[in-house]
Amino acid sequence: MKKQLMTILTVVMALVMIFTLAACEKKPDPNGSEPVVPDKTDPAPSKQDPPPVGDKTIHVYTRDSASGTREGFEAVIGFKGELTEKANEVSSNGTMAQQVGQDVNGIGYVSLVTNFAENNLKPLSYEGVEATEANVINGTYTLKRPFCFTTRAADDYKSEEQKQIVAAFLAYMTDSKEGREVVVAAGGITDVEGGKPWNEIKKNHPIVDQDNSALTIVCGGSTSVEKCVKAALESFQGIAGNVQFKLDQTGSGDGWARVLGDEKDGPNASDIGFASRKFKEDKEPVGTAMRSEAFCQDAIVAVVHKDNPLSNVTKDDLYKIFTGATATWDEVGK
Amino acid sequence: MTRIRKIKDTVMQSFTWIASGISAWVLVAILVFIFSNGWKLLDRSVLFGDYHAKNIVSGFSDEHDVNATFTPPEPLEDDEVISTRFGFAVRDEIDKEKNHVHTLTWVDDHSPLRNGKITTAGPTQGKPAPFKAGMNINKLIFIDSSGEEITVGRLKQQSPQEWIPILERDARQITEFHGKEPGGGMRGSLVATLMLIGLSLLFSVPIGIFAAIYLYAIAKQNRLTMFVRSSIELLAGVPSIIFSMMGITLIFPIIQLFGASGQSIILGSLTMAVLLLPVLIRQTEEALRSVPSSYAQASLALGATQTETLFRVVLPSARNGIFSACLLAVSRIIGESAALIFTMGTAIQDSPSVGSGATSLAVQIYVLMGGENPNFELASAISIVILILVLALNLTVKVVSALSDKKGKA
Amino acid sequence: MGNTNENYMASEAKFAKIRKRRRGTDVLFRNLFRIAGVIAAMMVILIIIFVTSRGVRPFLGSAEERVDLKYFLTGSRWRADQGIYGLGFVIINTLIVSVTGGLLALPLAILSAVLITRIAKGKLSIFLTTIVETLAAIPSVVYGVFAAGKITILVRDLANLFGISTYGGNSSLAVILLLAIMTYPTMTTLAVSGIRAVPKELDSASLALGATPTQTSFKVIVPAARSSIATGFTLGLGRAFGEATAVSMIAGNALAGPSWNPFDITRTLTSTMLTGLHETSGIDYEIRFSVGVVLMIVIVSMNLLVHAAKRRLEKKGGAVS
Amino acid sequence: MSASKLKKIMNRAGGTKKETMASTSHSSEISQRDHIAFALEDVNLFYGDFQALRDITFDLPAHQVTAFIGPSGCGKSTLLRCFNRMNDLIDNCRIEGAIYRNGVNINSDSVDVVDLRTHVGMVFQQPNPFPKSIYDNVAYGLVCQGVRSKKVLDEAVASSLKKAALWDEVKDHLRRDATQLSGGQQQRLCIARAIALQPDVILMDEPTSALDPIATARIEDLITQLKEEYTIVIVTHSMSQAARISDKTAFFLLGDLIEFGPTDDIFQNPRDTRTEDYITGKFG
Repeated sequence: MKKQLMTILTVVMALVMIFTLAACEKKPDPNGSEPVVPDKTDPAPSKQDPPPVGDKTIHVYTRDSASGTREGFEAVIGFKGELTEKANEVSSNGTMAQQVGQDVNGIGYVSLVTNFAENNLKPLSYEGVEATEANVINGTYTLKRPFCFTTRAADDYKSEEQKQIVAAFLAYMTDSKEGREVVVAAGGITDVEGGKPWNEIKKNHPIVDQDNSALTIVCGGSTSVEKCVKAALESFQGIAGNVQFKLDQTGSGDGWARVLGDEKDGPNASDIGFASRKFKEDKEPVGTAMRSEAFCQDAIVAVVHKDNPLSNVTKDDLYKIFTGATATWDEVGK
Repeated sequence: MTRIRKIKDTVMQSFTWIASGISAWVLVAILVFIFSNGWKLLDRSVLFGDYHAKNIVSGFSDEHDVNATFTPPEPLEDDEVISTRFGFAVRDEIDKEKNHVHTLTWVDDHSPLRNGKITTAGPTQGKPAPFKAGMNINKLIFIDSSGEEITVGRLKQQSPQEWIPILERDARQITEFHGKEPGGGMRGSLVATLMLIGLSLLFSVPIGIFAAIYLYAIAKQNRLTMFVRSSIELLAGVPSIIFSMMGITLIFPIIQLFGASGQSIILGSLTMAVLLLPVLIRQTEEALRSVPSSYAQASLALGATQTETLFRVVLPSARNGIFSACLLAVSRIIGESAALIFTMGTAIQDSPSVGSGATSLAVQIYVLMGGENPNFELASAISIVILILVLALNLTVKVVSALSDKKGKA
Repeated sequence: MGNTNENYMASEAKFAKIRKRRRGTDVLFRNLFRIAGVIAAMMVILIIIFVTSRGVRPFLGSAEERVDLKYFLTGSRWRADQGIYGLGFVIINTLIVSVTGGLLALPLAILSAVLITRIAKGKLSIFLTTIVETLAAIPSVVYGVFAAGKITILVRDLANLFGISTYGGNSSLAVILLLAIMTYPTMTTLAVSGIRAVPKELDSASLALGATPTQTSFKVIVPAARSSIATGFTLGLGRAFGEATAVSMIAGNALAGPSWNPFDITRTLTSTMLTGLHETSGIDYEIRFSVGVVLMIVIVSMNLLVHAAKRRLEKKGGAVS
Repeated sequence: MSASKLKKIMNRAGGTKKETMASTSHSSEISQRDHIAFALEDVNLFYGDFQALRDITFDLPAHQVTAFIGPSGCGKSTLLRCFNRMNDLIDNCRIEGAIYRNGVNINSDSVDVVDLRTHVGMVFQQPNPFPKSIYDNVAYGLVCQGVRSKKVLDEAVASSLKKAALWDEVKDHLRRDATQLSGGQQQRLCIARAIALQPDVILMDEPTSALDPIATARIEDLITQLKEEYTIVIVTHSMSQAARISDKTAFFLLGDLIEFGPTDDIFQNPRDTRTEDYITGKFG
């Protein structure tokens, strides 16, 4: 009798499990062709949740304090240090995109290179201007920041070759038409046609015609630049004797520290330090660097969940939202 | 038996079933989640491919037949665009890293593309460039009939539907081809993980086993032993993220004396070695204690020294247990992330070396999840690999202990 | 005879040499064993010394850079952007999520252990054990991927049912569920071995007195194994407190607290150590070691507390029997 | 090299410096060896605060079988383990008094216990062959001593197994795992393993208590054969066994040596009433 009971119980358990799992799996995938995560693109929330739900409290997402995106955003909107206490702090652009995409009441800010559709995000126009590359270049979209780099001092490289290859790479990425092309294809914003042909620039950097597979360019600093820099480095490899590279992107705060600051001889020493903002003149003097400038621009885009009816924000809206003055979606824009 | 008692019993029993059912459900949910996300991505190129795309730049010196036409061997799919003059087809795709790429889906054996020679300086310079389906085209440079150089391709923000017709119409001679072997693989992390396993075990196994022997055979019942024991217990309770910090503050300065310069596999291994000590010591001591003390007594009574007894009789008898301890240590290494993030860094390397930073599989997952666009699929694919490895190790441990049990009984 | 004598002399010398070598090897290895033991024991002390020495730096710096220790330990705001480092609420949050997670897992673990050891037989028992072991073997980063993709969604939908809006499911509750899942295998394993170690006589005695097997399991066997169960609870809690990667993916990192609402975002000690772990210099970096020191103190005091509770329990048990 | 030569070498090799010096008076050594294997003087043994042996004094005769009898916990096994200092392995064990072997107190610090144990072999209650081959089990002691020559080892293994009356049963599968043997065979293997080192004394701690009557009889036969060559001390619970095989018997009770003398005397004519009570089964 007891045995039977147990058997029945087991069967019931098994059925329950199978049904729950099946329910998890069954949700159809709307985008079909693209390899997407069922949960993130899953249409269920958009159909089930009345957007936005509940009290329509605004959920503010922000990046960690080392982030260049955050510094850029706070600088443009002008609320440094006034961020609302209710913010959720995330430590990367990707996490930001993923989490705001899961939260119908969320608002955050990401780099323009982010894949909005895939993360269930809606990019907001800023002051009525859509965030596009063209609008950044023509200056109408003002919520933007520069991607900058700085390097070790000219006499502070492991070897002369190391110095030359770093110089060659920076010339390729920053000055050449081809390099700029790659940066743009990876989402950076810069004027391709203004660049010089690489064949011309190459003459000043004979090192690229050697076998450089023993050299490694070490990059550190901002995570936002990673995609652009990685693309540039990968394409540079092919034209510069297969030079190796190492990207250890951790945050804009480290860009200067790892090439010129107190970490330049430490465990994380780098050749090129990147920041997704300007280097701070007072704290991060780049005067001794071999080269230091902005190589492209990036738009910061305020994003909300794709089901949020909002489509445009003003500087004042963002200021109020991020300082906590505006607490619910109903108040936005009033 | 009264009725109430019976009901009570049944209720309590069903609670136990429910509890275990929940755990089983969670396990299945995890497996289903990981597999459904990662399985379709998991192929040879993920397992053994490079993480960083490998760019190939090739030049073309030979004139090619201007009037040649090629036909694809079988009907191509709708989204593939064909260049009949140059004998290749391209499709616009999203790669593992979620970038748009133009992937070659077909290259004819006699396509002029096959005459390309690598122009990148180095040992492969001048060798024929490999062209095969699956490669990405970044851009093509050709000379048109007026002798002008024209660049087309993805880097020019053109879709295949745009640039292939231009190529077909204007090109007289292709001069340069920029392609890449797609990245997104885990081979580098796999190699780094293997290095990490080897080095960590190299450092920790001798110390772990010796310390276990000390506790088993040498240590007397006194305060020192009590202290050693409780210290090791305490060490087992230290969270792995603290080990990470220890790696930086304690071990880094030491290996710096030997010329190490930064986050590196060696630093990660030493950190892991310390982390593994309590696991190894505990398991090894248990294995030693399971050896009948009569073996040791017999050996001693035969005039063997303690060391001889340990090495000739006790350790060989405990070898299955010690082997299991090492396997458990390996599975711990494979799964560890927090202790390595600070010590080995978060830069994914394709050809890791002991003296420089790299990521283990687990850390690669962490990096992928925190990157510009979180890459659930690739992370899940790597998770599958980790899970399979870890479960295989655990299974081996079980088999080994079952075997030694059998042997012990016989 | 003379010949034999010669041989004998040579052998004497040879064996004396071997004896000496054997004794030397023995002494050498005994010392090596001892050194290995001492090294292993020293590591924990070295960790404490080195991490602490780094962790106190933020409190000793120059006046403008110095962090106020009192506020650090009791404060309710963690604003790295404003230079405000108050860890008090983080400690409370950590305690809440870890202990709740542990308490959630404990009954499940005990019930599963009873099923595995006393109800299920043969293959089924092995199968259930395998499930528990597999759960224990899954690396925390995989749990993290799962939690970020599944548990948060679950919590979000649950909250929506009540009409509560969440930060996409990132919440104390999500962390609690995750930690319950992660601590469950540890506790179950210990409970199983504890129950297995209970002498058979107790079982027989109880059955002979007319108790049902189920009554015996819950009234006699489980209480008799409470010491192991308590150890498992401690170990599980240790894992909960120390879990970093997975928790930081779903904690949400609140800037102020403590967060009492289970659907609110939270911040734990480990997630604090990992967020923006990016920086590798400056006070934001150094303070992480201070957080690490606090984490160690929390774990050790929690251990002591459970230990004391266990002792009291044992005393009580002793008085009864 | 013949087995006897090996024995000589091993004997010499086994001696400590002190022993060698003590043996300068050649004739006295021989005479002592012929008569007394161990001379005990006021041996007291403590486990922590508990006294397990009290003022044990007697001379243990050489080339005879001496049986230790007494109820459980009387200290007979403990005393046995004093002869090869196996009590060293117990953490809080302390021994007072002297046990002289060849004129040297084996409890003194200068005595090399490893050496002592090559001269004083031991066989345990439970047959405890190593999980190795039969050959490796027997050769183990010699290999530890540093004997590497295959020929010497082969000879020693063969002669030891022959002496232990096991040779005929195992000579064709010396490479087989020793744990596959039957209990009685295992015990004889353990005896062979001890004999291989050419000891003077073999200590046996209830060697037949785990065996069936047939295996027991074989071991008893073996013991009677072996006493020609070796001094044998046996702890036993079986009164009849003691009566059958031993020349001398010592009766212990609660850590005291009650009576020691020729076996016949002890069994037929005990001087102490407690001995009589034990032998006649009034307690135990």
